[in-house]
Amino acid sequence: MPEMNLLEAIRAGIDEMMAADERVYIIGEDVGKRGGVFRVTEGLVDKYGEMRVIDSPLAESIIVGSSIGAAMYGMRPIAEIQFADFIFPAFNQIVSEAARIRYRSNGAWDVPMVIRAPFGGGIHGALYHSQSVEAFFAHVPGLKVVVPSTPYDAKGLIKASIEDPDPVLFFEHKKLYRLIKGQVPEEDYRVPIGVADVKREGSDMTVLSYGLTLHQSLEAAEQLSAEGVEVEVVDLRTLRPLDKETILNSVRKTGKVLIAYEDNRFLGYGAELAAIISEEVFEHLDGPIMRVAGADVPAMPFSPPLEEAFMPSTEKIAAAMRELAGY
Amino acid sequence: MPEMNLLEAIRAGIDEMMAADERVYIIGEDVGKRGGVFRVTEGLVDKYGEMRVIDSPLAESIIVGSSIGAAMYGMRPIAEIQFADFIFPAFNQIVSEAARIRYRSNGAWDVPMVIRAPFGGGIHGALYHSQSVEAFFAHVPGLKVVVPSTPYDAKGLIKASIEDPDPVLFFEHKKLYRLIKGQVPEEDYRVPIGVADVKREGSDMTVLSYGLTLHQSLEAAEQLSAEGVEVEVVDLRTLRPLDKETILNSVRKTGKVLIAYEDNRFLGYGAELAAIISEEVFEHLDGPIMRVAGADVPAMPFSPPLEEAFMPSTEKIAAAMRELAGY
Amino acid sequence: MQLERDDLLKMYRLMLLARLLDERTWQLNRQGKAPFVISCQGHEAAQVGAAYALKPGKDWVVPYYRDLAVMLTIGFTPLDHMLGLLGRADDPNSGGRQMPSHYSHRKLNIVTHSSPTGSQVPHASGIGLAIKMRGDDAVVWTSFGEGTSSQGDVHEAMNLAGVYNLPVIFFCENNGYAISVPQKKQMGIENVADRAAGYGFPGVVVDGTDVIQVYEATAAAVERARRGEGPTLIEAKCLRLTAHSSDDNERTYRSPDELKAIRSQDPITRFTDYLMVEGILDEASQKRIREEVMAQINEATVMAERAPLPDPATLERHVYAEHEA
Amino acid sequence: MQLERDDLLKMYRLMLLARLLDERTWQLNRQGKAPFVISCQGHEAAQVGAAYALKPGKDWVVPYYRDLAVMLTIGFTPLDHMLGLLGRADDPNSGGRQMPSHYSHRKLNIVTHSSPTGSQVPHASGIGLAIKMRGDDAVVWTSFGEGTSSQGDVHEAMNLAGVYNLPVIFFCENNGYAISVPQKKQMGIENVADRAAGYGFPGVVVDGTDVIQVYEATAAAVERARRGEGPTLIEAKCLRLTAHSSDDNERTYRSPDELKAIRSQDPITRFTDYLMVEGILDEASQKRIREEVMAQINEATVMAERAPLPDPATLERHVYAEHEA
Ligand SMILES: Cc1ncc(C[n+]2csc(CCOP(=O)(O)OP(=O)(O)O)c2C)c(N)n1
Ligand SMILES: Cc1ncc(C[n+]2csc(CCOP(=O)(O)OP(=O)(O)O)c2C)c(N)n1
Ligand SMILES: [Mg+2]
Ligand SMILES: [Mg+2]
Repeated sequence: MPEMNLLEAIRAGIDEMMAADERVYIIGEDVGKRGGVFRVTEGLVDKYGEMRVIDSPLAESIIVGSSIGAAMYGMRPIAEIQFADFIFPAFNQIVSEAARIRYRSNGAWDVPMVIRAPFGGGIHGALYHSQSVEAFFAHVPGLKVVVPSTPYDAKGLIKASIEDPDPVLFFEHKKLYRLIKGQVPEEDYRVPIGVADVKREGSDMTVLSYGLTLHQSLEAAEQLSAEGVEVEVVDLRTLRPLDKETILNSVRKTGKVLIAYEDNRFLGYGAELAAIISEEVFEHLDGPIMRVAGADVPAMPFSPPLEEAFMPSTEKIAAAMRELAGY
Repeated sequence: MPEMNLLEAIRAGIDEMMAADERVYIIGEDVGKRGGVFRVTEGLVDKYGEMRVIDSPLAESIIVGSSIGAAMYGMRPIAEIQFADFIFPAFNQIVSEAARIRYRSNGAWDVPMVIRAPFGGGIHGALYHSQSVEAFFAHVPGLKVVVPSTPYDAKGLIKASIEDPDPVLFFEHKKLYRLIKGQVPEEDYRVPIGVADVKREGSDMTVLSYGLTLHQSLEAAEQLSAEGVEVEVVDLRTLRPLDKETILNSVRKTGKVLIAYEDNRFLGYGAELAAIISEEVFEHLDGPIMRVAGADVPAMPFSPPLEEAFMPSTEKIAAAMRELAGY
Repeated sequence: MQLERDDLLKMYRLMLLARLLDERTWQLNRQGKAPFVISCQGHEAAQVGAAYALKPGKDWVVPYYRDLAVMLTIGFTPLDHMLGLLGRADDPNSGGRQMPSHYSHRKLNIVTHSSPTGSQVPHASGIGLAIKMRGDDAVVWTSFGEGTSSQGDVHEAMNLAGVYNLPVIFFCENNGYAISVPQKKQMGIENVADRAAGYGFPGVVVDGTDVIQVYEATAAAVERARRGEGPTLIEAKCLRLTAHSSDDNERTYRSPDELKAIRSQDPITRFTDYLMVEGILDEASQKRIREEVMAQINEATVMAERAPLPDPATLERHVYAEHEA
Repeated sequence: MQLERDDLLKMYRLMLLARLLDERTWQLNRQGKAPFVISCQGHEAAQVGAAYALKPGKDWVVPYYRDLAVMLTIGFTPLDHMLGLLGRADDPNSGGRQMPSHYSHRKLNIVTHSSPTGSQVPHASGIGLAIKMRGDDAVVWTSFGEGTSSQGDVHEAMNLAGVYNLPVIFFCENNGYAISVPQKKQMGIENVADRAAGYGFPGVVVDGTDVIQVYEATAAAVERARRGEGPTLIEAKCLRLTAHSSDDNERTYRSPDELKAIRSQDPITRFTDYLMVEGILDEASQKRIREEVMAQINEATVMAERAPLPDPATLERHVYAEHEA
């Protein structure tokens, strides 16, 4: 079984789907010869040609809007937004159009497309190359939102996303692209959308996370284990539709919850997790639902001391775990 | 003290600010001769002329984007988005620009502007003339989000918003425009941004709401009172920055919380309220934090039976109150 | 294709059907039966002329809310329209979910559209791209008002079509107003069609009250697109003979003189006169067609009023694909 | 204003300063001191020519990330630039918050801009609107790349300026690439300037390697705007002499031949040759200016490297106005 990093796993998944299905194509800025600014689509234009790996004009609304049209025609577009921060010009197309076409046509039309975008910080990307944008989209019925955090999951989830009959937002933490390596089978497989994964079992508390903070949580859990506290770490993998059962079962077992995410705290994704838990398994809770999240400032600054102050980290998460363990 | 409806109160507030400050102007679709499709700006073009009540081109991004530029130049724009549903083409200008200009310039530049938009349903407006969009913006540091629910508050808040040195999203529930009447003083006054208001006192549970569901909650509270349950109803009035103290104090007193909002439940504004409460006053809670909210479908349909099925109502809220009272 | 006598009569019938059906919707609105009406009155010649140049079920149509006459020309029935107007369960557009006149018909390749103006235009370019990728013979036609041409999406869509020479016909129905905002507050130019030069394809202005002229311009654009030569922007100068919608009061911004003047340019009167002069129509045939059309409309009204409303239990259906693997 | 000998020498010095300062930033990048560099190399003539036609501190400037030479012409110092490059607390753009080359200087009327391309252009139209409302004498100048001209915001901004004849100069720096995407995949036309006709104002193409030509075109546009006659779109054909940024590898999409060919059109060489031929510059003065400029750059580098980084305790400042009533 070959070892791959996150980025290579995503590329392999896309490549296999393009080879298998002529309807699949890629559109985005610099996805062709340049292979994408992070190189996720490297080499694909040579294999599939310029009409299946399309260097789009610099305009996100048409990247998404044209993909919606093509998907309604029967194609399976993979739209790349160069950085998640640049998805906002396409917000209307995603939220008013892609998300609602099935619903508003009473099921007559569908939009089977994937929108891929690298998100997240810690790479000196400053306010506009570091953001987490998943909360905006996870709020929207009609969209699916996927965030893979390991190479195995990434390949299985990108293939499932491309096949999915509904629009999928596929967010890739850019700091994980080359950081995280893992075994990825050569055989064809899928990781289903809508299923969370317990990445580490534990009985003393539940940590819910995804993306970079998931890996920080796993590291922090090791520290806590050395201190005698066993932390269960759940990788959400899909933010919408949410796998409520896996989460609620874990909370029923541990009675304590910490939610870790990099986005701004206020109304970030973790807010909904806290709301569901405090509504549905209130009687199992042995302590407050805690959150470690990004600061409530517009976005993380460039200069290293400020960036560091913004970002969640293994240390910040471990500190919160210790506090929660005290209840 | 004259009686006014919500719409007239907003108009009066804008009118007084325009008379007092030459820098204040209005820009939006049909705001001139037509007086806005809901008539909020009726008569103002005759009073202040076409260069202070500007009928913009049909393009929301330039309505907001030009207002940002003018605000940086020293003006005080009031941008009207005809329906909140049409704010998404301006999403990038609001979230990437207006919200971040102060922060990214380290305080050198500011964007004192108001974006007004009618929101909410129950008026046969279907998917694109009924939405609640406040959660998208309440998530964004750098923005302020205001939702007035009575004529008195509306006038005081619109004046405070126009004077505010930061960008304010001002959402007006369109079903309340003519439904809700109240006394509005002629003297100059403000209702400060960031301060919630206990609209009804009670000791048995706290209801947190704003907009149409606030009025439904007040009605439901009357029903419950007849049944011997005293409900405290808090009108949030400002969603960002949130008046945490008023809310937490109420919860400390009652020990039970119901959150009512019309937006889609999942990651709607109520999620953050639940998260804050379950983190900060967990030990005061005597029961689950409950929510009554809009259905998790893309947006409310046109046909009356479907619209009604979507919308929260006095009955649905009263039913939830009864359930919560049972804990 | 050269228009034959029969074609002209068909076009006449379609224009009349659109007009009379549209008038019926206003009646139902005044009776409190239809909460919302938006009209094609004054655009019938432009719409029938354009749609008549398309192959129904083969070509793709990405319309906007004013396009009732386009729909009827492509194959929509008066009952289809009425079911949407009254929000009935069998409304083919949306099962009563969307506001009236938000068209969709999968089998006819009429693509579902929404309310935010201009957001449909990128879909048309995407369909054009897909047609080109697949090597299909279809073309895609999309429409929007002159006010909507101010939206960034319209620019982005035309730009993409220009880069790849996509088989798209952009059809701007210019009636001089976006609700109350007159064209001179919308743009610094006379003709939206002039923008096509900025995207590298032809722009044509036609008289939108002249059904034959619109047909010919559209037919030429369709042929051009089918030959693989790329898009065309057609601007049809239309009239808005009614208020913007049943929620509007146009007297706040249009003078009585103006309202009177536009009446004299009614495209239906114009075409009727032409057909009479050419001897294609006479008093008797005119009367007969009108009666047939009215009978259709009456029947559609009765059937739609009797049709059931959606079951509230269906509220949560079709958010995502059902019966997934 | 007629350009005097002194003006030409000033312009020369500014172009050289921009070039050498830019080269220094790449050195710092290679040394691992500057994580990100984006360049003005190849745009210096266009930028100095344009900015020289503005009145610093009176006119408004809404630039984009490639505009180092514009900044220096308006009054930015090399130290100002270096502080931003290294993310220092005293960076005048943002106090180290934004990426390098995201310019802002309130006192110089240089408006803060962001990374999403094109989102600054509506701000310029808004400033133009405010100037007109106030009856001020200023003009506003804004810039963007040819790739960015595909964005809807650019269309909406030019359209508004056309409706109200706003005093805005839209300056498109066309270097033929948007990162790796060549112009022919960006638009179906040769000249972005042709779009101006679609908004009702003039569009002009200039040779962006000819500083005098750019100055003259911009000066004419500025005068037109000050007279209240409205906007102009100027397209300067530039060269991108470097990779898009320090994160790019242009060899993946530009051939060695192309990279060689553009070197021969270097705007600095061109202007140097011109000044030598005209007798305005000689070997000695050239050497002296270069030494003075290098001294400035060296000093700026040293000072910036010594300057403190921001205090992490300031992370939460300036989200909202401080010390509110
Ligand atoms: C994005 C958006 N903004 C505003 C509206 C409200 N609105 C509906 S129709 C309309 C005017 C459209 O004018 P035009 O494009 O000229 O088309 P017409 O109705 O004249 O045919 C407006 C402003 C909308 N539907 N969508
Ligand atoms: C909205 C948005 N999308 C994508 C990017 C990434 N990006 C940064 S610069 C650039 C190319 C810009 O090209 P052009 O406008 O021609 O300017 P140039 O860099 O060539 O001067 C791209 C795609 C961005 N910054 N913003
Ligand atoms: Mg119109
Ligand atoms: Mg370029």
